[in-house]
Amino acid sequence: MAKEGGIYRLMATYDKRWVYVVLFIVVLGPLINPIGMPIGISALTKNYYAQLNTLQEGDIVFDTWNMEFSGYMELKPGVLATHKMFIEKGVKLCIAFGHYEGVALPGEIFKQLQTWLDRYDYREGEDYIIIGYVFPNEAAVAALAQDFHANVRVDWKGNSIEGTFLDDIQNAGDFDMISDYTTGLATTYMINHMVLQYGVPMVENSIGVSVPGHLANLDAGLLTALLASTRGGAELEYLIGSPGPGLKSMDAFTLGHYSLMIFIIVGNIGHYGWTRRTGAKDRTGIK
Amino acid sequence: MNEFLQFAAVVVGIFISFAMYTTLYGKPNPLRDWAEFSYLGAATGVSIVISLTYIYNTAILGIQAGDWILIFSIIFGLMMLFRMHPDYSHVSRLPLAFTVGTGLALSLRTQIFTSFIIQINATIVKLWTGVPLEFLYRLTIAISVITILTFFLYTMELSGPLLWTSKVGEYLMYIGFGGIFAQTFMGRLGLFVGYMESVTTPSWKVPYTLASAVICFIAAIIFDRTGLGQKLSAA
Amino acid sequence: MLLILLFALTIKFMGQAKLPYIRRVPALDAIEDAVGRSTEMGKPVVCSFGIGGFDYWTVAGLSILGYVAKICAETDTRLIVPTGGGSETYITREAAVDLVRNAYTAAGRPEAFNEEDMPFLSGEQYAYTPGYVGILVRERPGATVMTGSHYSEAMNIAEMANGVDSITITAGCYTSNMAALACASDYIMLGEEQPAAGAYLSREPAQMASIRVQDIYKFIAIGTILVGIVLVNVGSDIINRLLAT
Amino acid sequence: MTVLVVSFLLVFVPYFIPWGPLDWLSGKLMTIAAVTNAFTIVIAVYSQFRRSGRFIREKRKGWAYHIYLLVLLAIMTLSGFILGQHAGAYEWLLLAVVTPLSSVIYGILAFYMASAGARAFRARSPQAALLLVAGFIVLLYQAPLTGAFFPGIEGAATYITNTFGMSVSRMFSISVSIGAIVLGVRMLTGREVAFLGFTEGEE
Repeated sequence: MAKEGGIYRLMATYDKRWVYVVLFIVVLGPLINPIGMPIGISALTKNYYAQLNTLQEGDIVFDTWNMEFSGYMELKPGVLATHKMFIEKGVKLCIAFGHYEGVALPGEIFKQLQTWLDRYDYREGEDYIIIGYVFPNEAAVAALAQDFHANVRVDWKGNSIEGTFLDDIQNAGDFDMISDYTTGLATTYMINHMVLQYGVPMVENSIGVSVPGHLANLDAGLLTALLASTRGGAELEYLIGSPGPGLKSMDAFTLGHYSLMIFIIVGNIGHYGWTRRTGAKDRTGIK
Repeated sequence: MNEFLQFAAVVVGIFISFAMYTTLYGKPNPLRDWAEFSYLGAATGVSIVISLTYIYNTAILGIQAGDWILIFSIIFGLMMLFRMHPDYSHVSRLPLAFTVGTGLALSLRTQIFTSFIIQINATIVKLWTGVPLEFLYRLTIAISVITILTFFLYTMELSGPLLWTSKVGEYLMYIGFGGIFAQTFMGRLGLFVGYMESVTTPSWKVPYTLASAVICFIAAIIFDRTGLGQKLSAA
Repeated sequence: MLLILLFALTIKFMGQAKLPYIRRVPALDAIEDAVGRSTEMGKPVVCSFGIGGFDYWTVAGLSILGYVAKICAETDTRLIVPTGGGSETYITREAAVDLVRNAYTAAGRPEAFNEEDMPFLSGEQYAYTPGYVGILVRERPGATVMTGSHYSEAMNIAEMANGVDSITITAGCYTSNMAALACASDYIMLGEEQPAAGAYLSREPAQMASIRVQDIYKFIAIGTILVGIVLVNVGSDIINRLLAT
Repeated sequence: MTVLVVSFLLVFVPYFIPWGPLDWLSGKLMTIAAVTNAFTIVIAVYSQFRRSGRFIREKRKGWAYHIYLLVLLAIMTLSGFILGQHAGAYEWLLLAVVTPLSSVIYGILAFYMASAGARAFRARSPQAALLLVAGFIVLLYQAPLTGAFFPGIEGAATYITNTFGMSVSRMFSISVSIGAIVLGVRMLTGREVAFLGFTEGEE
């Protein structure tokens, strides 16, 4: 580093691809051989746990998987932990997808839950029904909220849903709770057309990106509980005492955050050591 | 689906993923384009199947179930298709107007309540509830919302008190952004970690993952150095 | 009731659409410079207007696109407009194509317009994204103007554009996105700045009037909050009850 | 244009006047609209075909990719209809291509966020400094390990996110909804029709 400016210059103007390399390493490393660092439990998650505990056996929950497969990757811990609670409580689930990739989810999710399904003898058709991809757009959501059976006649495999526990459902108001797992697809529409119109309590399982928005909704009383991202999922796993993917990925989480912070510190040193002295310009919108 | 096919799907999935990650290298290379076009093709295929299935399940079955009015949905839909022919594209205006109209109605009839009124209503709260922390929170929110709103007034010169509040608003907004950025980062990191978690469990996947990662990384470098990437890439 | 009132008010305000004053958004100058820069370097300009239907942002984005197209047409700079990304975008696409074509015709160079440079990258958001990024990587534009309703793909685009050293001007359309984009891009139009900019550029009465109306509503909102808070704290929740109706 | 207004009213009004038949009608209209929208995919695909077709015919750079694209598309669609969505090439491609790649394209944002943050979080101005401090605290809190050692951090972090952060998003949702309302009225009063392709301007 004989160049003028030396180490400071490097700190200010390193090739950002180094960030990528480091991030890859700190994430893959701990996943391949975990370290097992301790974690803290946030108030949000405690509330979520409490809300789910209000459910009684036989309650019907509208279980909307508003996620692509990508979103599932982040929500996985929360999804699994939540469903473990549902199964344990013997809650009836009406499962809907908010994205066509949904058809890939049940296989994946219920494979993960197999032991629990067997333990509580939880069966498709009796305890849970998958009505498939029913939310292509807002109109569809609104229509379904208004008249369930006019819009859902068969489940995702084409079997009629007559004569199941879904007969009790006329409109969205007949659900005891909406449990949503969202990457932000149909969720807003559901809040508009189900929560606002029929006042169904709705618990949200949100990817980190949508968390700020949903915090506002929570505060405004549109949501009753919020589980934030993988972190929340891991905490829930901790609360229900069944460690899963969430807790496993927490190390990677910690390191990922720390590495970004280190980069920020380095950047600032570089900024004072080089950028500020030479008046060179960082390329960013924050002037 | 038999064992081998599933296994193949997993391995191909892992490899194509890392092929896509070579985007990060920032230079054109065929691996990446291959991934891109695979996704384009497959995803479009999926959406065709899904949409038509939806049409079948809702409309066709509906009509068979005696919902004659749904016949219109088919008619409108077909009229929509006239867009493709420049001379007849005007035919598509009716269904277009119809869908836009309904869509508008749907979003408006609740938009006002969710976002506008409820959010305002939630801001109007008793500041002093006896709990100091609560007070702090509520006060901050009230001040922030108001000042930030003033920062986004456009049809008047910001001057006098407005100038002052908008400045404050701007600063508060940046604090907010700081927090939000961090949350967003957590989210994105969560996605990435989650995916990496899924390609490293069960542990038999690990070697394939590492192998693909290394291969794609080296390939990207080679393609860049030799200039082959430029030559072989799409467009 | 309240709703009807809102509507009546809006229409009334819209009626008296005398061109109001609109603050010039700083990012606009940035756009000119950026396009100018890429003209000098002989590089293309990439400008997109989002993946939404005809929502609030898209309309603004289209106005900005029109402006960029105008400059490009005059300065003979190649303009690339990636379109698609959503199930509704094929309509917006039509509008955009007309818009750009008109811009070139207005500049007296209709022959320079090339629809090939407005590729339709499928109606799938995550197929659109790599397509867009692909364009950036291959064409290495000198300026990237990303407006309209872009969602989670926005960061890919902004950061990659920065990576290929093109001046990046973006407009966020939801909060978490904006926070990130503010960091990633060279210049950003924060939320409301975008429609304001759109109106400023298009000089179209309807748009400018609506910016005006929105400001009036913001004032109403601020007023309501202030009054409400005061009242609540002297122990009357009249406003809340009023709003709750 | 008239159609637009009528269909708007038919769906809009029942929301406030709960009256059986009207409700039923609006419900049906919604379903119809939903289905009609589903048809638009055909157009999207059509223009995709046109574009690729041109590439292939004119043997442009990278035309081979487009052939590959169309073949894949064909396989996907046919298998999806003939064998159904839970079997054959459709399911395989879904598992092998679509789902992994959508995860990648989404998750890759982590990298972009990181590099952008590393670049932007530098105390070069009051605004940037505030951004830096706030962001840093929240990041610190979000690293699960920190929470276990200094639980105190949660207070500071939640204060930032739940007050400033929330006000910002609240402010935006307020102003956006205002915008949406105004735009809606604008469309209804026919000021945006040009965009909807009513360019000849009859109606």
